[in-house]
Amino acid sequence: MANTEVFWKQVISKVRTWSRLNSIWAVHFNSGSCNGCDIEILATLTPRYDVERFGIKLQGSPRHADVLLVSGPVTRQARERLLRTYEQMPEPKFVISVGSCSISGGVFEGCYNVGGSVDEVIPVDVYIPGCPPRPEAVIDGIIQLLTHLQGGSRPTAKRPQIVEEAVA
Amino acid sequence: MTTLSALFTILIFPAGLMLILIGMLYEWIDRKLVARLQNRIGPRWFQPFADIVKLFAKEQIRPGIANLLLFFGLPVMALSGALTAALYVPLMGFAPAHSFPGDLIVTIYLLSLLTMCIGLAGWNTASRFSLVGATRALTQMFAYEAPFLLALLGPALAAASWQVSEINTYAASHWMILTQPVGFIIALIGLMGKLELPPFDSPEAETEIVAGALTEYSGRGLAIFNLGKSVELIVGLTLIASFYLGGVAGILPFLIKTIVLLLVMAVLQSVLTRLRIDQTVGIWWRFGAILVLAQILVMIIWKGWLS
Amino acid sequence: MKIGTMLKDVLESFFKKPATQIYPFEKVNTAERFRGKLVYNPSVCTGCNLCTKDCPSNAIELVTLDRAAKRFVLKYHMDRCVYCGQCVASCKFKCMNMSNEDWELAAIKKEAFEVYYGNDADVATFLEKLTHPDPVPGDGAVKE
Amino acid sequence: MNTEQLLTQAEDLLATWSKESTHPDPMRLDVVISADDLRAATQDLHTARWGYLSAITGLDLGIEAGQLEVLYHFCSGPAITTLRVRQPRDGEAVVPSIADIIPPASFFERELQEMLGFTITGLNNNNRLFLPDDWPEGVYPMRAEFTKDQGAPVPGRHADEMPDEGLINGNTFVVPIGPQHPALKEPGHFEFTVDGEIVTGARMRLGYAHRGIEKAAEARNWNQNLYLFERVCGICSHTHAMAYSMGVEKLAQVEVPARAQAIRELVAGLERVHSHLLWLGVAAHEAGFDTLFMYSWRDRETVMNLLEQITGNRVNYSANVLGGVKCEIGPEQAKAVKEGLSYLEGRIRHYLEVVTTDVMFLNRTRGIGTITFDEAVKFGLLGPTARASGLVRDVRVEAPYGAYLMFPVSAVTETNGDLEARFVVRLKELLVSCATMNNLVDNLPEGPLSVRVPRKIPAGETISRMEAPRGELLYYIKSNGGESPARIHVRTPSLCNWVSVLEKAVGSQLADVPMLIAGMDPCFSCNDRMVTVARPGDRQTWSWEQLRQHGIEYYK
Repeated sequence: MANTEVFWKQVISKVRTWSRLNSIWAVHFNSGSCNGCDIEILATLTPRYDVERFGIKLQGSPRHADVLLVSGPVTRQARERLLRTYEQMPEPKFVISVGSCSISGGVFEGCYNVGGSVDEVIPVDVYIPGCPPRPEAVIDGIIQLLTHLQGGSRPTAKRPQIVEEAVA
Repeated sequence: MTTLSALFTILIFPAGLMLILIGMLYEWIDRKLVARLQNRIGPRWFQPFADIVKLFAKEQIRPGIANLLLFFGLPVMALSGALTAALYVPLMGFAPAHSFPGDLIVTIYLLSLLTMCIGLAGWNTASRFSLVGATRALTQMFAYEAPFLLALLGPALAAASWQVSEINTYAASHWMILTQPVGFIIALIGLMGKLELPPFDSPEAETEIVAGALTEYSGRGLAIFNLGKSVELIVGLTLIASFYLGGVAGILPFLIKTIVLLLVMAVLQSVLTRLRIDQTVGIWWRFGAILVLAQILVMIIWKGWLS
Repeated sequence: MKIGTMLKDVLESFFKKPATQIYPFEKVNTAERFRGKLVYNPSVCTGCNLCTKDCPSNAIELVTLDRAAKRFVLKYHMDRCVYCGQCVASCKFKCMNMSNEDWELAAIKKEAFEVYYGNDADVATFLEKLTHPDPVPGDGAVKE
Repeated sequence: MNTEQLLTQAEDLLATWSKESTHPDPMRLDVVISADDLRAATQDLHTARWGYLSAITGLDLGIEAGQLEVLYHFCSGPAITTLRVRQPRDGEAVVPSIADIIPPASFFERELQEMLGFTITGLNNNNRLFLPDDWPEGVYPMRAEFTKDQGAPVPGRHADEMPDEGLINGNTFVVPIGPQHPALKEPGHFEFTVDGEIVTGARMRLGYAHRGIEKAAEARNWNQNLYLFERVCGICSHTHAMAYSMGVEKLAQVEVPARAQAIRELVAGLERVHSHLLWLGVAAHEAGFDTLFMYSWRDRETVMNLLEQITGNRVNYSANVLGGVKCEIGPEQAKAVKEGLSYLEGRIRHYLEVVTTDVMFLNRTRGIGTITFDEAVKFGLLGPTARASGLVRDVRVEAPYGAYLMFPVSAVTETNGDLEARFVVRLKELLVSCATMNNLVDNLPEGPLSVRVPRKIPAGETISRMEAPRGELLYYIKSNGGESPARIHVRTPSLCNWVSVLEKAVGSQLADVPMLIAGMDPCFSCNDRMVTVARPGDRQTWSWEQLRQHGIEYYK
């Protein structure tokens, strides 16, 4: 009896991973970027690159999204809003940090209103360097996330504290 | 109709599970056609299926101030409304699972039950976007509901019966799209309004009010609402195909006619800009209602003299 | 005043092949001048450090182990680099270049962005020096 | 009226107040006046209709000089008159506000107040302009002695406090279009008080993209700054780099070869095509016409390929080097440019026809957000948004720079000033620049690509004005003769166009608001410096007319 139950568990988890790999809904947050990366992210929807063939759709609300595409060095005003957007997304959620200045502050390293990189604020799964990365490089980043997920979904590093504590 | 075969038709073959799968397939055809018209490749055939399964596997966040019963009950009510509407409609060319005189009115009421549920869900989750989305969904419903019903009454008058299956058999011999072209156009555009496809998608205008009434839904609730929408797409298409395009005799004519209708709707979707809510209501009441009333008048006069 | 002015475009593209390049399955040939990942050739370098001074996001650090024997190690931070090509323009000896094939640089972990250029012996000694610095200071200008 | 006559006319106008007036270069007139005569001098220039206030720059002349200085730049055609006011550094640096004479000055003055610690008397809105709300009082970033840790956040306060007016008060409630919203591809926070579908009040907070670039520029050498200023905004990056490098070349008295200037104009033209096609797609997407978004961005890929072939990158091209250009235009690049432009010209004519005849699209654009000619002058609008209302503001025509003398461009204007006119102006402008680029590629002047510029730029200050795709861009560059600049002030075009959006949003439909925002082609990161935050002190109930009047007054 036991192994049929285990069998069913495997089937369900396989179907679940399959559906997560083939239907990715992304939401885009610009935390102070120069909008170079944002237009390349938007360009991936257009006919020449068309990410809808992978099942990737850009959604408006973080509620409907699985992947958060963050671009830009987190400025101080955008920091709390980035945390709040990340908190609004339902589990399982992943973060892709697009562009050199979201990984390490890039050219704006050391500016007084810039907090530096995104992974100081929220846990990041895939980093895409480039200023801005080509639309194909953004697609390559998403594919890296998919292959990374192929081996079962990574345990999401739960954010212990909620927004108010983190900000205070 | 033994209860077993009735249960089978309701739960499995033409109405229940099969309808949901075909509904998802039709939603894929719609997205693929719109993508192809926009010169892109578009999603793969199992895309809506993957979306729904993924949404079921996601966490459902419940807003604090939303009333629990309504929050979980409304999606189920919406889907069941759409599914029961499918019982009276000749799906896949088979005879409808159940039909009685006057079931046309019940079908149309059940179809608009879904929009009411979306409106209520938007009000219940009380986020500012869903409030605006809910008011827009309900305002738009008042706009297209009457002309859509009247457009379907045209063929009912011609077939002198309010039973869908009878109108279907009557339509097999006379192609009513030729005799009542205005009614056909109003019915098709009314269906686009009901499904909130562009140019009537201001209740869920992504760039104004994020996702309209469903902004706060995620996971299962969103999946069930999307299922309800795709089932409604199928039911609406079958209704118009069986009334205006010469009845739906078997599977093949059903498929051809509904997919041709879907193609026309996809072209309309990709060629027209979204209308503001006041413009939609204006167009429906100024042009929609008057044209369809004229059509009905013509029908009455024609029926009065001839028979 | 016409309705559906995009109808011709839409119907045309319905019958012709979509304008999508199926990226991962079909190789994309980027322009010959495209600035991808930095490539460094230590044999021509003289260690003048003009490139590290001019880099707007200090993404390159040059370590000279032995100036005469041209033993240099270049530490290249791919995540800080903004791919502007100023180092290529500033270098008088043409030892810097930006490849136009290598631009798929996404990575799961940030450590993948620390790249060391130089012949492997130098890189090995440099890394080994990094891990446990020698007690005796002043052996070669290890500039961190 | 050529430049000399303009300058002498300005000099006579200001004769009574000017303590000392000099001509640093043939195009500019500097007039030193005292703070109390400032209002009278501005009033005279304004009544005589001498040009428009282009920018207000604040300078910290250093701790030993003990002086702060404010420069009011008035531009009329190629001539620039600068009123200079000096104030003590440690004591009270008080300058009267001129916002009631020239409305857009209120934003520049609040930038002064926040960045250098001036107290502007008579300014009605003293809220934070770009700095976060938890910025400590009394710390001014552009002062010489400022370091990054002085600006540490004050505990217990949030970075962007937008007082929440509550979900519903009466039958109006607030719809936030926040930093994360599908209509905005960049962070900005708008709050529209909505009564049903009609917008009754509008508030806006930007500054989310404020990175503090001007302060960082003082810590980098001249070469590094070129790439820092290129990333102020991703879409008009070449114009920023061109304005910066032309300013530095003017300071270093270096003659840039004609071929380099022509290539700069070519890349600027290609950038204008890419920026306007991008805007056409985004504006159509906000109107709900996704097909036009998909098609215009598909055609934009042709121009992106050209830019990639010529400069080596699709966005942030880094084509400029101090003293010239890095990228050579060979015969095959020229052929590719001509082919690409001929294809694009056909497509742009088709889009022009779509935008002016498609009934459904005209429902969303004709007669919406109409700005009359004198409203445009009152708001101090710039670029295509101004030209759509008939106000000719185009630096390439008024004050031609670089290669625009050899390959001139004609200004395109419309008159009715509504959203449709803004679409038409931008698309017609593209046709004009396509024609100019074709002519430019045919007879590209011969010569070297760049000239050596010394690493230390000689002391001095200069103003370089460029026409970015969104309007006039002004760079004020001051050097003390060192390896890095003393002060660089950037005034970007979108900063002046914001008032018109708020002004027109009040009274329009909620569904039209994203279109109004898109109508001026906002570049948030360009003007990472603009916020108007309302602090509603008292709670009275106002009639509709009062509220509208307050809205106009408040956001002047």
